[in-house]
Amino acid sequence: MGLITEKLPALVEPVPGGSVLLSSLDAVINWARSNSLWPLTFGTSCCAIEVMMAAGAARHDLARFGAEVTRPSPRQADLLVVAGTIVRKMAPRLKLLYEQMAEPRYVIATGSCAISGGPFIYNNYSTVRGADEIIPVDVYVPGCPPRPEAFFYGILMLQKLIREGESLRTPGVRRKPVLAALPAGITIEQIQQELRELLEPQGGRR
Amino acid sequence: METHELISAVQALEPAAVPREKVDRAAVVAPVERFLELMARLRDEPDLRFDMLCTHTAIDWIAEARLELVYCLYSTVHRHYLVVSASVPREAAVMPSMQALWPIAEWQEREVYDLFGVRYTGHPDLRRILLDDDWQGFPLRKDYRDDFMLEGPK
Amino acid sequence: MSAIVTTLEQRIGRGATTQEFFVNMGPQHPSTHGVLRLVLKLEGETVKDVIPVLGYVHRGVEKMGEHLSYRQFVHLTDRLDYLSALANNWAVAKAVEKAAGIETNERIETIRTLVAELQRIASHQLWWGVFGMDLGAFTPFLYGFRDRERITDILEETIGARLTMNYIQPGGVMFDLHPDFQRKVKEFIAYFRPKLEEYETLLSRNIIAQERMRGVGVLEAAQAVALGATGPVLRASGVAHDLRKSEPYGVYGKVEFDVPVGARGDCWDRYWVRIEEIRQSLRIIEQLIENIPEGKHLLVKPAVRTKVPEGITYSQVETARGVFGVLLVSDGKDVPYRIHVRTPNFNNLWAITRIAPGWRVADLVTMISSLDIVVPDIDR
Amino acid sequence: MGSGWETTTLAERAAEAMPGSLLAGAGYVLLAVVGASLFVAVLGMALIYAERKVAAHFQCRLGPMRVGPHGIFQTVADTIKLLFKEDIVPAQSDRVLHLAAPFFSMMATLLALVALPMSPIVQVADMNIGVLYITAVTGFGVLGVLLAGWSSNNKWSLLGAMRAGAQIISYEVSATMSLLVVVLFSGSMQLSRIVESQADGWWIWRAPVVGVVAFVIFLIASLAEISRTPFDLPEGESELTAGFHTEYSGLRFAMFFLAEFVNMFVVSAMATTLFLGGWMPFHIGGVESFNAVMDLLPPGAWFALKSAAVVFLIMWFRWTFPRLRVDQLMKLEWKVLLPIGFVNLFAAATAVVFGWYFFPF
Repeated sequence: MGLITEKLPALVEPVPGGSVLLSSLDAVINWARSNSLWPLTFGTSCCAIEVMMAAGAARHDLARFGAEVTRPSPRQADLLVVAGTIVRKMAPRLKLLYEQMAEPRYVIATGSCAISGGPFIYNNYSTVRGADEIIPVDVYVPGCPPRPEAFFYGILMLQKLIREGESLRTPGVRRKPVLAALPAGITIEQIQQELRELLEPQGGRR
Repeated sequence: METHELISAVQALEPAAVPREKVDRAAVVAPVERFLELMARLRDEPDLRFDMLCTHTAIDWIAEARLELVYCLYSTVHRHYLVVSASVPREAAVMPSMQALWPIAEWQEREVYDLFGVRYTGHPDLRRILLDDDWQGFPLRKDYRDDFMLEGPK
Repeated sequence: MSAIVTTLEQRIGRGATTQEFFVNMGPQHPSTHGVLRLVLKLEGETVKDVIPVLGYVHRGVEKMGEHLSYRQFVHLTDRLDYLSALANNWAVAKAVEKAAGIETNERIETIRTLVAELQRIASHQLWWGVFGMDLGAFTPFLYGFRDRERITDILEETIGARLTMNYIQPGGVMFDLHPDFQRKVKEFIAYFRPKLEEYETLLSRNIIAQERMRGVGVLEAAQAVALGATGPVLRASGVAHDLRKSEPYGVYGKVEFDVPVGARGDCWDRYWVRIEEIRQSLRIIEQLIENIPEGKHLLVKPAVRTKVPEGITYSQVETARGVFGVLLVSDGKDVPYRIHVRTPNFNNLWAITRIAPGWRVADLVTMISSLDIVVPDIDR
Repeated sequence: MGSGWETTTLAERAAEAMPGSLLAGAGYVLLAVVGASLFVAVLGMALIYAERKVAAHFQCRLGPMRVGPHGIFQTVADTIKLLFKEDIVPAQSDRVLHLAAPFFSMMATLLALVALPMSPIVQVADMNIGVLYITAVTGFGVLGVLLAGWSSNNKWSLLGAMRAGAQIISYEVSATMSLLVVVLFSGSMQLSRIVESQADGWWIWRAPVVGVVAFVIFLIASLAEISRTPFDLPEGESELTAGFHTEYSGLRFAMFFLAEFVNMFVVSAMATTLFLGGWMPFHIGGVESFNAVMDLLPPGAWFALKSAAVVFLIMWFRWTFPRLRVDQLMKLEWKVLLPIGFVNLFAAATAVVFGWYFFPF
């Protein structure tokens, strides 16, 4: 199917009405992708209990969003939920996992550790300060660990991102990452900038 | 057994052992030379029977340039504890392995080697356990520096 | 018999060779419960050797502890064994209280015991669900979580967190009990007792589950002790070592409960011991919930950075997985000179290297699950 | 019963209607292929949706709710997503086999569907060796699984594929053995004849006791053949990550997924056809008014209802039982099911010779 997604835009676009067709196709594909986010069975620490397990369990039921089909193989998963701390030993493996996933792939970083290193920033020789040091992240879900409801909000944000931000015309181009449960008016860039300023005076490497 | 009884029992086995002060339970400091023999006796002596090595770790007394190796023993038979410690120099930290006495020591010693750099003689498989194999330095030593590490706000 | 006649085995032996091969199980694998990596040496389906590779979530907690005050260190223990966060908190609190001579009162100890036991049940519920899932039955997972949510609700009302509690601190507990606590716990017990029977019907009495567990992965008592295994793993092997009984802390000395002990040390015994422990925990809670003594819930001002006199303190508690110990080395300041945590899973995990060889891959999964490991607790 | 129904099959009708020209023939074939693919796709999607909903309700959950009313378009979304997902072929894999393997699995399923008598008129090919044919083509599916496992160059895949091979070949024996019981009783291998022979009572109870035994054996053995819990060893998620299809993504993975679910339907349809009277309505001998009410439902609906009941049963198993171990699986087949199957077959032969039939209704 790669053929269709790659060649189609160039072929159809010049034809009269072609861009309408393309936009409709975009809408259908994005609808399908956003409603069928199959997560990879992957969790490193505490967040996995809340985000992968409790969220999928009876009370919260991730299945309502069609995202309960956790795939143990990265080849078949769409969504990599970085649930928990990433340490320096794990970092190459996380990258490998991400690379093993088939396009389109999405990443949600849940919890403080996966966003910035969380409680493990200072005096720590081992913890990577955020999953975005290693792989591109689409949605950040804050919390330590986030509640399942917060994770759902993150999933809904990701769905919104997919529906609005993707097109066959510009493959691979994504919307900017968002922080789920973000106070109004603050972007993730601002927060990252702030963090950078906090860390840099001490000669830290981000 | 009571604390003082335990200590005198250990001293009967190893006269050079001295009680370690300021520990909340029976504790002795033993010389490194005959450490393995002492530990073997502690495990097998019917009155003591320390059959479980609860935990093994090290303390980096950097001011005194020594590493204190702490062994916390427990007896499931008599239900008493004993903390045995020994000091090795920081720069040449070598210690006999307890792996033959308590199999779990194999991994606990690997951890202490990984984080403190203590070399255990007689250990079958001494390699890093928690960190990557190519890691430089021993992070739990007090003088460990790493340009990855950030110092916290005061 | 003439030399011309050969057996089939000899025939195959001449023509074909069997080859052992290595397989990586993890760091990302559905049944290693996190990022544990096991290198398996297999011959066909049979496991010849298991080499655990750790450290994929080693977060350097002990190093961080040297820079944090005692109160601050409590929150890091939540993140070790996050399924028994309260017991871990308690271990630190106990160590500091012992070392600094901080007194607590009856109410504090009762609250601690109650919440720790509630979380023990929650932890075993989660284990039960995941164990079912590892056996290939998905439904227990959902049932376990359904009931676990009730406990989480009760704890959340009082504590304000679902998982990482940071509740028990040196000199007390962070918040007083919620007014509804007693009522809700009683309701929960009434609700959960029949559900426990449901657990038994769904998994314990299932013939396939029994076949998968009985006789699989036998850990001898002597072996378990030598490996330093604790908790249900040790008790299933027939050693009745439970800190709650042998050196009572909290108010365990005042309540009646039994220590379930297994006979053979196989997966079934480990399973049964945990299910039985749920019953015992319910018993403990039932005895305590009626009369919670009056008093203050926190005897130390929250902002105080406790100074601990010079010396070494080792304190232990019994978590859902075994003995969690804190070795606290102080040089008289308000931060520890060195803090070492002895985690139950680190020792328990190594049992897998002793019990797995000779069994199949499927049994290996059962065994890992029956050890009930939590990886951040191993790696620290 | 029997005489009232028209016995012409769909294929015969089409053959009558089809003019001799080549073009029309090609058009007919194209139409049939598109129709069949659509049928399979819709069937598969419906089954996957049903599975997710059934699972959810067993587990005190709701299941898919957001995509369409009660999430009925959930599997549509999944399918479209999988269609447009990257198709990875690992660098170290055997490329040709890797690409081809899913088609083998899919083909086996499609071929089996051909022979199923879904109603007196809807049956694509009514061959006189129908039972044999279905046994043969369903066994063909294992080839796809083996190829997938082998070509992926992944040890987990290989383990899964080897498990699948051993399991499917073993259980084929028992499944066939239990089918033979029905063949003995009805005296035919033609599926439409077998259905018609059940006008007076379904074989599950009309064949004295042996019918029930054969049905149970068939159900167990077929579950193993299609790798459903408690026999889902080839893809045992907790053991082998994803088993033989670990390295598959996108469309090719979807084909395995679809084949698995349509296989479930094939097994249910076979159980229905052979043991539960196929499209025959439920009749009680002598109670004409009751029979008349039962006849109101068309035969196709009867077939669908009975198959759905068996499908539900299979799902029920899946969400209740743990998985067997590989040696227990073999023990169950060779030491339990096969001896019972043999004895049952002999008992059935005896019953046929002496004419012991049950007419309970």
